Amino acid sequence: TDATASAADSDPNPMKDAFSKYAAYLNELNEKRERVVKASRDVTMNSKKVIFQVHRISKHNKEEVLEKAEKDLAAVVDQHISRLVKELQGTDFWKLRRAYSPGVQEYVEAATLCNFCKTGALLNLDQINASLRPLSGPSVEPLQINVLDYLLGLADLTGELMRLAIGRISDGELEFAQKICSFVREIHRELMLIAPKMDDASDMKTKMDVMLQSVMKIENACFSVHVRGSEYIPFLGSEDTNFSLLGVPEIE
Amino acid sequence: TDATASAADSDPNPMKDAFSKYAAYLNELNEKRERVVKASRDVTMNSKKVIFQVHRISKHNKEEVLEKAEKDLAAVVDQHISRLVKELQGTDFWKLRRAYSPGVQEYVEAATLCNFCKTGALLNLDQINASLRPLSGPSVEPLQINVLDYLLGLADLTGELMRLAIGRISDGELEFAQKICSFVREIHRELMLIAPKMDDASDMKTKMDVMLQSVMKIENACFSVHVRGSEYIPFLGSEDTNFSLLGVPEIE
Amino acid sequence: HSLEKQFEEFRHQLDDSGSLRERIRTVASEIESETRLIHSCLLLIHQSRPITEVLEKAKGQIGVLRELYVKLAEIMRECPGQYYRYHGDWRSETQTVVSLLAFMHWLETESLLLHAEAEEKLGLKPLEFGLDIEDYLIGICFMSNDLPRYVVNQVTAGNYDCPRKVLKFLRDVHAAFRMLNLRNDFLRKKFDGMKYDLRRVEEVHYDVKIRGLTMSGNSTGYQEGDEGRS
Amino acid sequence: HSLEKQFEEFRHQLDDSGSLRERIRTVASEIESETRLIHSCLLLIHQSRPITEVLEKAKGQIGVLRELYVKLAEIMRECPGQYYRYHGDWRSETQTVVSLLAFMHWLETESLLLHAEAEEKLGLKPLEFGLDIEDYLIGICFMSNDLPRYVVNQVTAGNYDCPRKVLKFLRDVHAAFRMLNLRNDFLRKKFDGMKYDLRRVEEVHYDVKIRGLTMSGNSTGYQEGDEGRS
Amino acid sequence: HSLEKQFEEFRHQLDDSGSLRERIRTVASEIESETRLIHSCLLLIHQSRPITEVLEKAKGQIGVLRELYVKLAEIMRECPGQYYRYHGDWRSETQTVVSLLAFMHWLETESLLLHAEAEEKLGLKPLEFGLDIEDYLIGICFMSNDLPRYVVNQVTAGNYDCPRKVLKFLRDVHAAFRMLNLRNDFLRKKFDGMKYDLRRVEEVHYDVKIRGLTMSGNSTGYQEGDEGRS
Amino acid sequence: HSLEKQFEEFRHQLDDSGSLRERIRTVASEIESETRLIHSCLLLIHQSRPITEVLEKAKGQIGVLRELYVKLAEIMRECPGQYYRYHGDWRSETQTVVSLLAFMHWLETESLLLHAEAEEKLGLKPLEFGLDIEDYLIGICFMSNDLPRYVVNQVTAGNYDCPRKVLKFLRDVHAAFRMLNLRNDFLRKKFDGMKYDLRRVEEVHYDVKIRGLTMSGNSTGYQEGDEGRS
Amino acid sequence: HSLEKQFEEFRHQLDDSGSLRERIRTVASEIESETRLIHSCLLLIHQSRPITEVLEKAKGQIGVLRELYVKLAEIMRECPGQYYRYHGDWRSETQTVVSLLAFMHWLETESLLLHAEAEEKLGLKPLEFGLDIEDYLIGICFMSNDLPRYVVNQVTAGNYDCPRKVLKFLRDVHAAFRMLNLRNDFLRKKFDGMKYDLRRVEEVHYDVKIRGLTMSGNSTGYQEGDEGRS
Amino acid sequence: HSLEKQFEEFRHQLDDSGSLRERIRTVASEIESETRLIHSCLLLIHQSRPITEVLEKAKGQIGVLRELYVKLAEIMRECPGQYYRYHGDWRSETQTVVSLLAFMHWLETESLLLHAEAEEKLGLKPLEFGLDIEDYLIGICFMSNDLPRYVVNQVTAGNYDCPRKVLKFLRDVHAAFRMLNLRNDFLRKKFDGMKYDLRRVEEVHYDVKIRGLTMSGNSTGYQEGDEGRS
Ligand SMILES: [Mn+2]
Ligand SMILES: [Mn+2]
Repeated sequence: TDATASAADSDPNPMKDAFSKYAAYLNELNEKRERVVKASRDVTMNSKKVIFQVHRISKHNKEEVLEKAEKDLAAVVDQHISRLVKELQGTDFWKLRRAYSPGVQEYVEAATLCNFCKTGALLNLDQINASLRPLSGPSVEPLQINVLDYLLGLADLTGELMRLAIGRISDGELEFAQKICSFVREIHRELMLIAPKMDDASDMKTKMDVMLQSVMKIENACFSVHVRGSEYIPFLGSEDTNFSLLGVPEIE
Repeated sequence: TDATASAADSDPNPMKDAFSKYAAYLNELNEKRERVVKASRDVTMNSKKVIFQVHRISKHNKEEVLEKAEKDLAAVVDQHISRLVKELQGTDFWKLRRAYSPGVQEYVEAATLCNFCKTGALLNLDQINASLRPLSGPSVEPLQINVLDYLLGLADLTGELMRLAIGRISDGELEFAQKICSFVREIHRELMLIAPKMDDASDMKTKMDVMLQSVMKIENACFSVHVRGSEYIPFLGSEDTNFSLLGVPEIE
Repeated sequence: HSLEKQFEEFRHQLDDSGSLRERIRTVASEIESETRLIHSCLLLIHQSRPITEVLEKAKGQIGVLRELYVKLAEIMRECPGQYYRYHGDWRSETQTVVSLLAFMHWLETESLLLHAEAEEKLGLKPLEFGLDIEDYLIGICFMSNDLPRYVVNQVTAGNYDCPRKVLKFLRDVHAAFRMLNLRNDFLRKKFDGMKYDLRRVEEVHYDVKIRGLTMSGNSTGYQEGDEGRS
Repeated sequence: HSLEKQFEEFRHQLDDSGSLRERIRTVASEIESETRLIHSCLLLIHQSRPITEVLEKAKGQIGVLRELYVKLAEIMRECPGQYYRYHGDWRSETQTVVSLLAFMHWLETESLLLHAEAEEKLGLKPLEFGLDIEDYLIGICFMSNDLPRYVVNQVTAGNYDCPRKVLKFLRDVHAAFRMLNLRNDFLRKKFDGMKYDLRRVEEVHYDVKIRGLTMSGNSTGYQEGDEGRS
Repeated sequence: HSLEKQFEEFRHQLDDSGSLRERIRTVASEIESETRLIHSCLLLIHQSRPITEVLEKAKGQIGVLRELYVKLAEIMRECPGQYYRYHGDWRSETQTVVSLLAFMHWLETESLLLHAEAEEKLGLKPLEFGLDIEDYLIGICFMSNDLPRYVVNQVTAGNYDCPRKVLKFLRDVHAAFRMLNLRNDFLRKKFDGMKYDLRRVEEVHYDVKIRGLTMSGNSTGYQEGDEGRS
Repeated sequence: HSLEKQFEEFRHQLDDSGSLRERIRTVASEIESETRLIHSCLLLIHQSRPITEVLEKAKGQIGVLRELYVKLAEIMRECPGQYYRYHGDWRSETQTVVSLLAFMHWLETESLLLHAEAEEKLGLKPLEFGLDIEDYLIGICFMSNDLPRYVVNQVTAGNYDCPRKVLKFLRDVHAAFRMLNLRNDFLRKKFDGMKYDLRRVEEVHYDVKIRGLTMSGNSTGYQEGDEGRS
Repeated sequence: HSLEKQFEEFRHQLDDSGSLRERIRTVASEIESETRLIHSCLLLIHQSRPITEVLEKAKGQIGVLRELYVKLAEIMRECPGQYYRYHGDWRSETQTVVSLLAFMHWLETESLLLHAEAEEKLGLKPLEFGLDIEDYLIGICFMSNDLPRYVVNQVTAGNYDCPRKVLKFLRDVHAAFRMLNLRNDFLRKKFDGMKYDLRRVEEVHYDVKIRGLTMSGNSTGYQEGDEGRS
Repeated sequence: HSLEKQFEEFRHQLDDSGSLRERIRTVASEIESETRLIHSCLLLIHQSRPITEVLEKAKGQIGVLRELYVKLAEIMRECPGQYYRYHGDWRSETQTVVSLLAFMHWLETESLLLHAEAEEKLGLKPLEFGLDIEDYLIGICFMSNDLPRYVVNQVTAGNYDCPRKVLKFLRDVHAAFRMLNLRNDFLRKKFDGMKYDLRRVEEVHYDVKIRGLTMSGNSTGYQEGDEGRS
């Protein structure tokens, strides 16, 4: 560092040299942060599209809808998450977390939503991270989504699942709705134990409140279907009895 | 619209057709908004750099510092504002204003700051808009910064001028500081009359409060220099009397 | 002095746009009270007045609305390209207008009022002064919010076929909305609400069906309004 | 059940990171109270105690600080790559540490403590556990905030040469900072404050100069602290 | 000194209006706790206690309220023309009072308590110390908010004719309110809320109707309104 | 020097109360995480797990809580008369504890957990270290907030008699609270919220009742309203 | 129908008071923009324009203000006894008006504008439509807020006697305010802020005094503290 | 019924503690207004009135304060062990009281009012109803906040020796505070603020010193402390 400056000028100023270094560091950092923010916004926008795609599901088009959703999700990874991977190395994962966290959370939301619809199970963090590993290479560290972003994404997932459940009930898929209900309850119960341990617990706390609202919305919908379906109707007896759409367990 | 859909399918559904159009419209709009936001962020970041460049001014390097600042400012226009111009057409200027307004305001701040340092005068909105006209072309409408963004940028400018004034006093450029003081007072006075007429007056109201603080900071600095400089010192009389650095008007 | 001159000019411009906004707001508030009137007419449908009578009265007032929108369009012609600058001043009113028009349209035709049809009804011309698509969509959501109440009251009044029709309609509309990719904004929130309307209508439909209630048999009173249809 | 297993695992991880954070906070708060002690020593400089004496006492305590940072680095070695996850828990303490070290360094050498020198004094190793550059810079700003007070009290005590030296130093530092492009963040705000420190020092310098006050003549008392310098 | 004289006078005036306000607040808080008592009585209606019994007990306490309003009117007589200066200190209490009186009145007469009747019940005299119209209207809205709960509990208790009556009443009140041109204020907001009450009562009415529930069997009291059915 | 001596003494006292508070907070946070575990157990009730099973598991953990409160009481014994000085450090945790205990008690006995019973369950002794009455009352309000959800899920699981029982219970509790004269504070706000729980349970009860749903097995009463149909 | 008749009447009354309020607000907003113009004139005082010139221009515009207040008074004459009903619609504007008038009065006479004088300047008549005392007092506080800036700029312009005069004035005003028993309201908050103005003016006075700065021309007194130098 | 009995009892307890609090607040607000009076007296010191005169007047009013504290202590005797339950109701008033007493004490004796002395002046007995240490310390910080203003005004009035004395005093107090380990609470924040007072007094001291201002000439009173100079 000394060598460069002290050549011509009679003023070999170590402070000036040091500050040129600091300036370069700050410039690079800020520019990288900007690039990460932009990639994150793209991840967000396109993950949201995947989520909307999943909501287009109905009793009869399940396979094709999910197939498209998964393809789109893969595209998000290839086109946008890959940009994050390129930028983030070493300590950047935590240093720039605020810059990319919204995008990653939305991606977690989309990926777990797809997976639940397909398999009925929760897509694990390990599985997500494994799926991102191909983006890395010899000189590129793999992007490892951290527990916190995963959990925050999961918290939002319950909102989407609530929407899905209401829709499924309308479509007569009561069992599916019931399954969502149990699944969301389970997530809520698990997160309740974890929430106060998060790095930024206050964030999660508000999400927990919203989540409880979502759980109760599903429960109320299930209640309503059940109560209506349980009604004793003495003079029932017409042509079409496919009231499975309301999940009546064949009038007790 | 009808023709396309009714061909093959037995279900010529005008609603579905119409909603495909709405979907396409919304997709395009959201994507354009994203691109505009990104361009705006770049404009912001690079305009801020120009502002910092201007703050590197000192008594002796004025020309070169301003020259570089102007070059950088031109680069902001060429590289980033040009992207805005490409995106924004017709009603977009107002529809997407929230997406690009921060960038444009910061650019106004940078451009007017440069200009004031160079000419001591306020760069007009017309002048700025004229300077952006080359970016447009036969198929591209010119970007016309609107009065509101210009005025909001100007409001922020006074903060930068305050910093400049404090720096100039330290550097002994008292007249320059005095000039800034008058200039900022004038802007404050003019904006005070205009502020309540702005489209979103509440935004401007908080900026006005900050602006008054800036004016008073400059005034207090000038007061301090003046009072100190006016002090009667009977036994003064040493070698170097270059106390012009404190703007003493040769002891009254 | 150029600085003063510029601000002088700004003051004129802002005064102009201020008074423009004032005029817009006046029209918007006229639209709003006209809308209240129409809404007030339409509310009678919940009290089992014959549909044709209700519709006729309500449709009679659309002319006034149309004129107000023409007036708005004229004002906006003074500031070309600034539609979206002042948009906020008539958005929510227009959303309500769309919801009412769409409801009336459904009552008449049992189909969804399309965006272009809504523009036409209001005398709007897309290129000059059109109906913002998001406003249209929000208006449709608002309409959906009123359907459960309509269905409940119709069934109470003995119109047992109503739930089936409304259900079909609402399912189609909901399906159409699902084609859209929305941001986390007001429209999305409203669209989320539509799911609940759909469910409520289904429930009523179920209530009616499970009891084998049909128009033919035991219903008597409230049939007057049905002649105009089919 | 894999869902439960995963959450079970998360709970462990979060518990681990929670207890890690607990340990970090303990060290950080020890750093904080150690810093208060050093600060307390250095405050005596404002009461005209001889610089060498003050410095000696303060420097004696740096060892403790150094050990605490070693401890912190050891903790962080358990979670490589997560420096910035826990950074917030020691940032503000470290900024104060830098400001004190830089002030002591100035007293000794009349030059700015550089980033690498600060790391060295604290026994930090850039690759493992370094000193964040923004923390360093903020620390320097904090130091600048203390200089006006120092100058005022030194002059009061008859040390009339002090303003000149501090002024030169602060001007250099300020010029160096101007090379940076900052965001609208905490650092920028602190840097803005430095301008006022500079001005205040200039004013004192002016006060002294205009009165022709020099060390030679009428000052008597407080010279003891100057021998250590030369 | 004129400045001092002026402030001396101000002190007296401010002290006076301060102690006046103190007295007003004392009465207002007595009104508030009396209101709580009445409310507490009325709540028993939800637990299917006979209306007459509930009403009798509640009405017994109106006398106290009346006395408190007379007291308030007396205080205000000391500062003619300043009714609206202190209005804020008893508004919300009075709104609750109106809501309770109107609910009791409905229970007794199945009609709306009119403004003049409310004044009379409270012993207010329009010209001296009247009941502000907006307070009256807000009180009516508050009463409306309690009706859905009342209807639900009555039906649960087997009083199947209740929804029809309440619905008719609420529709009339709602229609009357729609005649007003309300500003965008608290009253408007409360009125906008009334439509949810209406909707809920309609739903309960629907529930009863679709199930063909009638009073026939073991219910006794509530039959008067049933002739109209068949 | 008396000034120094005084501050020396202050230092000791502040250090003592600081470390006391530290210990209290540690215990309070242990209480908090223990409470979360119990709450997590109890949540299984919504998934239709048998009550006895759920209760058993939850009750197994009360022992831990009890020990923690004993620990707290021991700490407080060191500073007699200062219960309310540190009260804020365990209040909100204790309120949650009460809400869980009261819910469990209701599940077991269908009656309200009394203040003395709560103290007993936690091993508290009124004279030394009791349960603050307001904390107890707030805890009861918290419990009330959980009941609507419980009732909804029980009905879904086919337990049609649940709403009636809960409603009776909640009405009793609500009536009891109304006897208190509450200040405008947190407790009052929580109590005011209780009426929404009551209303919701009433609505669930209504939904069950209007459909004539009964427990297939042991249910008996309830049929009164059904004769009128057919 | 008595219910309808009542609401018909209400509609008239609400419409009347609505349009009255509309008119009041129009005048209030005219007062506001007139006030801005005057304020803008007065700001020139900080740029060292001669006081007489500035004052003359500003005073020229008071006539307009006066007319607006006459207009307001006329409107209020239509609804006797309701001054305080609409008071909120012109309060804050009037407070600013008072602050400007009081500042101008101080510039002219170096004394406080009294309440009666303010009323006179605005053409208000105490019995019909007076100036509310609290508004007057708040206006005086606002004026006080502007004095530090004025003093600073006057000294910069070489007017060294200004701080002494302003300080005396502000002390008198502050002492007068202290005679009042203020409630914990907006006025109290504003008055509490006045002490910062006082402190700042004291500091400016101190800065001038300690340097022995005097008016070259007509200044006389002030030297007492200076003999000690030499 | 045990539930009712329990709540009956609660009502008594809550009513009791409510009325107790009411009484405490009444006394606290009397303390507050008495404090305003004393403060008002003391403010004259800034206007250069002779210290003895100011002090005499202020001290005359301490008796009233003392009586109020005796009253408070009597009330608290009714609820032993609950000092800290109601502490919040008189804290901030007491802190102000301490600040005034300490300021007066400094004026008289140029030494710090000790905690025990403060208790004595207020007639408090440590074991029954003492002065909370933190309140005492916060009061001292408040006193410190007033010293810069005092010093500025004294110098303006020609009392050039004042800064030196105050500086010495404030440095001692500041040093004493630094011995304490403060938590991150209100007291810490107030103490952190004390350094600004210290800095300001140092600056005034500097201003006086650099100009060589001394008491020599027409000043009379304040000479005692000057021998040390030369
Ligand atoms: Mn989402
Ligand atoms: Mn800026």
